[in-house]
Amino acid sequence: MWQALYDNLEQTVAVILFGIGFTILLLQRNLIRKIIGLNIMSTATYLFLASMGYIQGRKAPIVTDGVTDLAAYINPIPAGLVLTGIVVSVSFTGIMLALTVRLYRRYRTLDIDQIALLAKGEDMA
Amino acid sequence: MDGLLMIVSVLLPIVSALMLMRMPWLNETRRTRCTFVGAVLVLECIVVALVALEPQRTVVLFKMTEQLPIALRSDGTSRVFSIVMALMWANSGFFSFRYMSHEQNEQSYYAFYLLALGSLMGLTLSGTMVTMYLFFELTTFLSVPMVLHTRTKEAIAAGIKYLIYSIAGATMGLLGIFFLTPNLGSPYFVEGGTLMANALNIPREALLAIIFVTLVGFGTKAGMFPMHGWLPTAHPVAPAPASAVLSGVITKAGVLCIFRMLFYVIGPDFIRGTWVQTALLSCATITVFMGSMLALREKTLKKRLAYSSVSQVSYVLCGLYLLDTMAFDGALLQIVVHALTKDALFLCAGAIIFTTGITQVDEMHGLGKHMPWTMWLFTICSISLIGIPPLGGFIAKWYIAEGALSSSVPVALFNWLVPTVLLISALLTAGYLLPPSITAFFDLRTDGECKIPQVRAKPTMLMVVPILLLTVAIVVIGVNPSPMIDAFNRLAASLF
Amino acid sequence: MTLARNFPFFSILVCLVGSVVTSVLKPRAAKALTIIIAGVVLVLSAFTLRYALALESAEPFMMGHFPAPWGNELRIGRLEALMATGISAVLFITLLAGFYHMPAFVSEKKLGLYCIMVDLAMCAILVMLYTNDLFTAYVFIEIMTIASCALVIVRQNGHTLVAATRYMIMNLLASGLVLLGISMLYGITGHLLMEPLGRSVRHIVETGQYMEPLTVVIALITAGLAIKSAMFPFHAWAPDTYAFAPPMSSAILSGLIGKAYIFLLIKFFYRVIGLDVIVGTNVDSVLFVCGVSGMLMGSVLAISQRDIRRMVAYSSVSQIGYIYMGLGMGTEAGVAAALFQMLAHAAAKSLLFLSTNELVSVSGDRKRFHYLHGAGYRNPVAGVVFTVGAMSLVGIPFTGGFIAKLNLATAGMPMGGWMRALVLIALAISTLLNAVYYLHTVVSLYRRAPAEIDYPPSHRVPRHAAAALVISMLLTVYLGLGSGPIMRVIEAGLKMFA
Amino acid sequence: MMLAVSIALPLLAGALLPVFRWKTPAARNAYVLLMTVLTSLLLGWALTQPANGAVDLLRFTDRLTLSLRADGLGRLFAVLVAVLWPLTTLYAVEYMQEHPKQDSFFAFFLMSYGVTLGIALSANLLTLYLFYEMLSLSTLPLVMHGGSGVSVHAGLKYLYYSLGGAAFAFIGLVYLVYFGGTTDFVFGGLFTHVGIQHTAQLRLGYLLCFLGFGVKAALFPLHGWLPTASVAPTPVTALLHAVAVVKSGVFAILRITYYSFGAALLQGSYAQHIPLILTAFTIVFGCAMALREHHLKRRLAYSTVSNLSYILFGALLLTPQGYAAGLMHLVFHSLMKITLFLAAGVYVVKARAEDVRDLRGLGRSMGLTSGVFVLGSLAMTGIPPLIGFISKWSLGEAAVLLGGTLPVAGVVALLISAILTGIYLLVPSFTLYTARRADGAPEPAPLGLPMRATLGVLAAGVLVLSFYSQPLLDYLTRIASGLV
Repeated sequence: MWQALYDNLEQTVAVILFGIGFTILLLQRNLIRKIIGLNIMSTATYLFLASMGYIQGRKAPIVTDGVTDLAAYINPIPAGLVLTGIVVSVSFTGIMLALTVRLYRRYRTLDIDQIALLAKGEDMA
Repeated sequence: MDGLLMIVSVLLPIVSALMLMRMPWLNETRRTRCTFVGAVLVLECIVVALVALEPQRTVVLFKMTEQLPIALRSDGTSRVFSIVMALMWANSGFFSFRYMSHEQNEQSYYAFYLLALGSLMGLTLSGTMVTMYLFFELTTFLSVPMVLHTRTKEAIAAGIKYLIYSIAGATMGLLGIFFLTPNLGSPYFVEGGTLMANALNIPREALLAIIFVTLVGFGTKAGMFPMHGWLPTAHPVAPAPASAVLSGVITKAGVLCIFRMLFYVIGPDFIRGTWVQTALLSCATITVFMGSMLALREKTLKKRLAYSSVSQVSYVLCGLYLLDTMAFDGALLQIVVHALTKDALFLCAGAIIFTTGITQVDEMHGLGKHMPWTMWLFTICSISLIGIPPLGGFIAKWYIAEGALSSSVPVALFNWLVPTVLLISALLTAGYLLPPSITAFFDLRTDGECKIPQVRAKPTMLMVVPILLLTVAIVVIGVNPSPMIDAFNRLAASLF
Repeated sequence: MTLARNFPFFSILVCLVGSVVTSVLKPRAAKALTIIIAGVVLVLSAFTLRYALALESAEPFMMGHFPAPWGNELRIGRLEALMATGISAVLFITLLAGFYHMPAFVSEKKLGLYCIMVDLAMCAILVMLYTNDLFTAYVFIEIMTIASCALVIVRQNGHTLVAATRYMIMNLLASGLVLLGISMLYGITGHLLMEPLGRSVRHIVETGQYMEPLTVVIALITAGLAIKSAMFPFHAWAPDTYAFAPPMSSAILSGLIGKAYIFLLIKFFYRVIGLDVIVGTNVDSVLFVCGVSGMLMGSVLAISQRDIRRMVAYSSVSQIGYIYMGLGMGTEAGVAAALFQMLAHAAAKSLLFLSTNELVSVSGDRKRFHYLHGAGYRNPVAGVVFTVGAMSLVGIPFTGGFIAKLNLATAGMPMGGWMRALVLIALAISTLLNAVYYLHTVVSLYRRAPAEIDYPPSHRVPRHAAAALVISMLLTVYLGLGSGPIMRVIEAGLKMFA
Repeated sequence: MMLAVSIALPLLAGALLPVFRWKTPAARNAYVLLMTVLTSLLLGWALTQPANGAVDLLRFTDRLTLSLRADGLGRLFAVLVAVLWPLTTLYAVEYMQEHPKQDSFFAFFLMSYGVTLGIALSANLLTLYLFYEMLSLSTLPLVMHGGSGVSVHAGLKYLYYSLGGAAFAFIGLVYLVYFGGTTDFVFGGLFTHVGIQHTAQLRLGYLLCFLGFGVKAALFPLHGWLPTASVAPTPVTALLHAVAVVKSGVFAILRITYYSFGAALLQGSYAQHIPLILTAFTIVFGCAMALREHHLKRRLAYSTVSNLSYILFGALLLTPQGYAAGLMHLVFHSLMKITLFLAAGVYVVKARAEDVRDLRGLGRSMGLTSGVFVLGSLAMTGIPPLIGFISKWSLGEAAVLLGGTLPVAGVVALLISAILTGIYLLVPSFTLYTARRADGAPEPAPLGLPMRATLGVLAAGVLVLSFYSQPLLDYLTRIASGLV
């Protein structure tokens, strides 16, 4: 069991990280923390992907000193995916932060439930 | 065309009633109206007599559906009933010419009086169950207005009660008609019944039960227990002549329906000796007894007479349900006699009310001195009704009792029970019918002053003569019943 | 016409380019351009459909110059083309009818931004319909997420902010799941294109090795897409979002974007995993139960609403429930019925959101039913349109909704036992519930208006907007009358899928 | 094809009615009357053409089509409607004089005509179902025409009941599509061949269908909407809730019983017994409620509840006689009940007499109306030789011929209800004439020509049919034995 976990360490770590991120995202009520959780979650996925693509004893798929033999490099596709993923996550982190700032300006708090309450209050008014 | 007379006898009163309603010149004076009505009544009697003289025949008017013919039929039964009814009607009609001068809207009174006569004629002449049912309902609707005539609150209440009871009864009858029809040989009436007793499509017991319900239903009009509740309420509220025909004649409509069902559809043999006969007999006997008891307790004269009808009409039913030739004769005789007697009695009551406005029995002190004719006739009729020889009432009851003793009823008890009850009820009848005469003739008041009730109007011949005629008829029947008995025997022979 | 085989790609490209161009245009021009683009896309998709109907089998369309299994592909099949046509038609109508009252919700200078987002969303939808490649799908899921969030957030009030935040979080969570699923799938198969994926998945199933991870993958991706399309237990984010976003955005969100996700899910089931495997893993039964409970709960919640737009929002939860019930049957017929329901709902829902907005605005922006009395007289067009839309969702004959229900029911018949019973009874009850809240609303629209309320002078709807509303109404009715050919296309398309 | 036209004409005419800007009400009324009569004539002409097979208007799928056909039953219902509709429209013209929003009223009134014809002439269950739903919606505005809270509530109640019923009928429809392959109406049903498969499911399906359509037929547990709906203007109550709507429910049940699922499938199964019990109970229940009700129109509505079950009871005996008797009562009850309702409407609008007690003493001042009312009551009670008696007789006869516990119980129910009918209809009729008018009650306004004409024609119809109905009855028998 432990052996199995150890053998594919990255995946294990990735899954654990994902779990952590997930829980934070769900359970934390503070927006900033939620965002952090989100990032942890995506990072976990990237780690997972990268570990998929990695092949023992090969180099990153960047052509240096003219070696074009495929066998020299690791699988490039996951790397590409990770890159795309990172871009995406950056962008939505940005949006989330922007949202958070707006909300904070408006309600002077980061607690999502409280904000919801305040919003209802506005509606009544 | 043959049967034209029958149709005429039904339509004549109806048409003339419509004329009475629509044509103002008929109502310009009381005289013209009364002349018209009188003429119609006489004419009707003649037509009925002619119909009676015709040979027996059945005429199909039209068919609602193939299975539902509307037919008229004149035969022994119809003769007996139609003649009695027409005569009674004419009689009280003439009585009411004077009597009604006190009441409001005579026009509608006479109109409905004639309409009811028409429907009654239809009932007597009806040749199929459905026709009978039709005219039965019609009679109800057309006689209700007579009950409602005074338009007082109690009159309306009574009218509605009468209506509801009759509809209920009629529908109970309809139940039987429903279930009998598929088991009948022909939709028309046939002497001795047309029930195919050995090819029933429902269990025999079930059919018997249904028949019981049916006969009880038709018994409503005859005021038979348990459907008698309406009669004492409805009859007295009508004007005297109306109540006379109501309880003298229209009660016989119920009897007629039972008669037709019993002898022309089901056939006496089917129920002879079954529990149904027992049940019906006991109902009738109970009614006889109960009616007299209630009459005894009643202080208002007309109410008392109404209760007495309850009891008297059930004599007839008793006689019929015994399913015995002799009792049968008695029953028919009782039909005639009771019609005459009760008519006469009510007319007397009417005359008293008309003259003095007295309605209670114990206010009639010294009336004998004041209006001797009326009271004498009243007394004679009472005697007949009690059944003291040699008057008609006695003969009828005698035959019924005889029949009861000789008949083969399922429960032997009835051989004795019926006569006993008849006897008791006769005593009770004496108990409630003699006191008026006694108080009228022998002023029993201890204190000397003898107050003559004040007079509102003098009774004219037009009021006394009808009563006189009736009384004479009663006496004649009492003295010489044989021709009638023979006629009835012939009828019975064809039915049993 | 071989040119037509490029049209899907063109339509996507048009949207992308458009989104770039609009960013530098004046609001009015941007608005016009967006509408034009939508129109162009509609035309292109229509041609594509015509082209696809001629095809024997779906044909892949290579993007860039890497052949499978590396490069990423589009796929031109009847079903894709049909959905593309339907959705772009609805989108076009929505824009036409909805844009003119955007100023009420968006400040003038933000309108350009809004247009960009609409273009992006449009593009993302198209990609999701056409793509043949899971990762491309993922990327555009993210783009769609961001775009749609922007569509919500452009209206600047507290409610929208909160709603948007909720929406964002749920969606990101979902995309996280999807991404993880995809990468795990890649891990066990080493492919991202759908054909090779399908092959190797079939191989896995045959060998039986890696079955558990496969199950996990299915669960992850299904869950992700279910959350994004507001399937019942995960619907919490939807009502607020739909209720507080600008009406046009709500129309696009609930009418179209949700459908794109579901379509992707269907693709995933059919082309990647294979329906039999799905049935084997009982994921379908889960979806079925969720769908049925969604149908009922959605309606119940909708009944309890006092605000017309929230009511409409909740009703879409129940409508999505219908779709998932269809999917959950795990049969060809069921999926076909679900697809038709998608079309019917897309048409009806967008028109409901828009007409609702009209009715509310003639009632002084008060959404309580009490104020809506007589709105049907104050704005006749919107009144009639709303009525028809409502009828369609209730499932009154001669509208798309009825046919959808009929298809679902007939699809439910073959699966005997409790499932059949459940389908039929759920349909019956939810029909009744829908009737309760929708027709009640319709009735109150035509009730005599209370005297004491003063209504704003009813602004007249621009002719083109009115026309668009009427057209979309006719579309709904057409779905009810001419459903025969459409169903045939759907069935043929499903055949092509596998 | 003419059938389709005769359905489409009133629909279009109604839809277009608000479009024209009417100068005077008279013009509008003329238009409405013209269209109605035109439709009836068109229909009559279409029906005289030899009945060739079904006309497909629309194909949803290869086995689900929207198609029309005029077979015996369809003709019967269509003609019934086509005769009564113009009459009632004529009546409505006078009745509605005072009301607001007449345009919309007449628009929907016309459209309902088309929809009802659609129901009558539909060639398969799907088509029937479609028009059935349409009917619920097109009549809804008529029920709510009053616009008050009460009438809106009534309308919603009516709507929910109908749609709920339709939803369950829908299930039955699906069963039929799935097991029967088609929904076309074939006399004797689709499952006549021996050794029917899936009898259990089919019976269940039938039962669901029956209960579903039973809502409009106001069966006992589902009758609640009918009395409430009598807040509608009288022409609506008379025509729709005595003829069109409720009879459509009955008609639908006849269709599924004899033309879709088929008697062979149901004979002697629970799918026959449960409905029989329900109807028998409803017969008595309706009358009892009517007895308790003092609001005249509601009383009549309850009497409708009971009478509809007469028809169903007859039909559910699943014998030709029973079916024929049911049809007979279908026709006759429509005639009698519409007569009664219209008379009641006259009382409402001319003498402000909503309540049975208000009728007292109106007999003299409103001679014609009261005469018609009494005639109707007598017929309804089943006094021979009026039509009510004929149909009740045939019902009873059919039941007795069949024998067995339930039919006999049904006969008893019939008779009890006859008694009750007598009481709740004849007692008012008598108080019409006997009792005195309450002091201070308004003097009734005179009737206009339209109302007099309508009442007169209806009364004449009742009388004529009472004495000469043999051809009709023969036709019904031929329908019942599948000859036409």
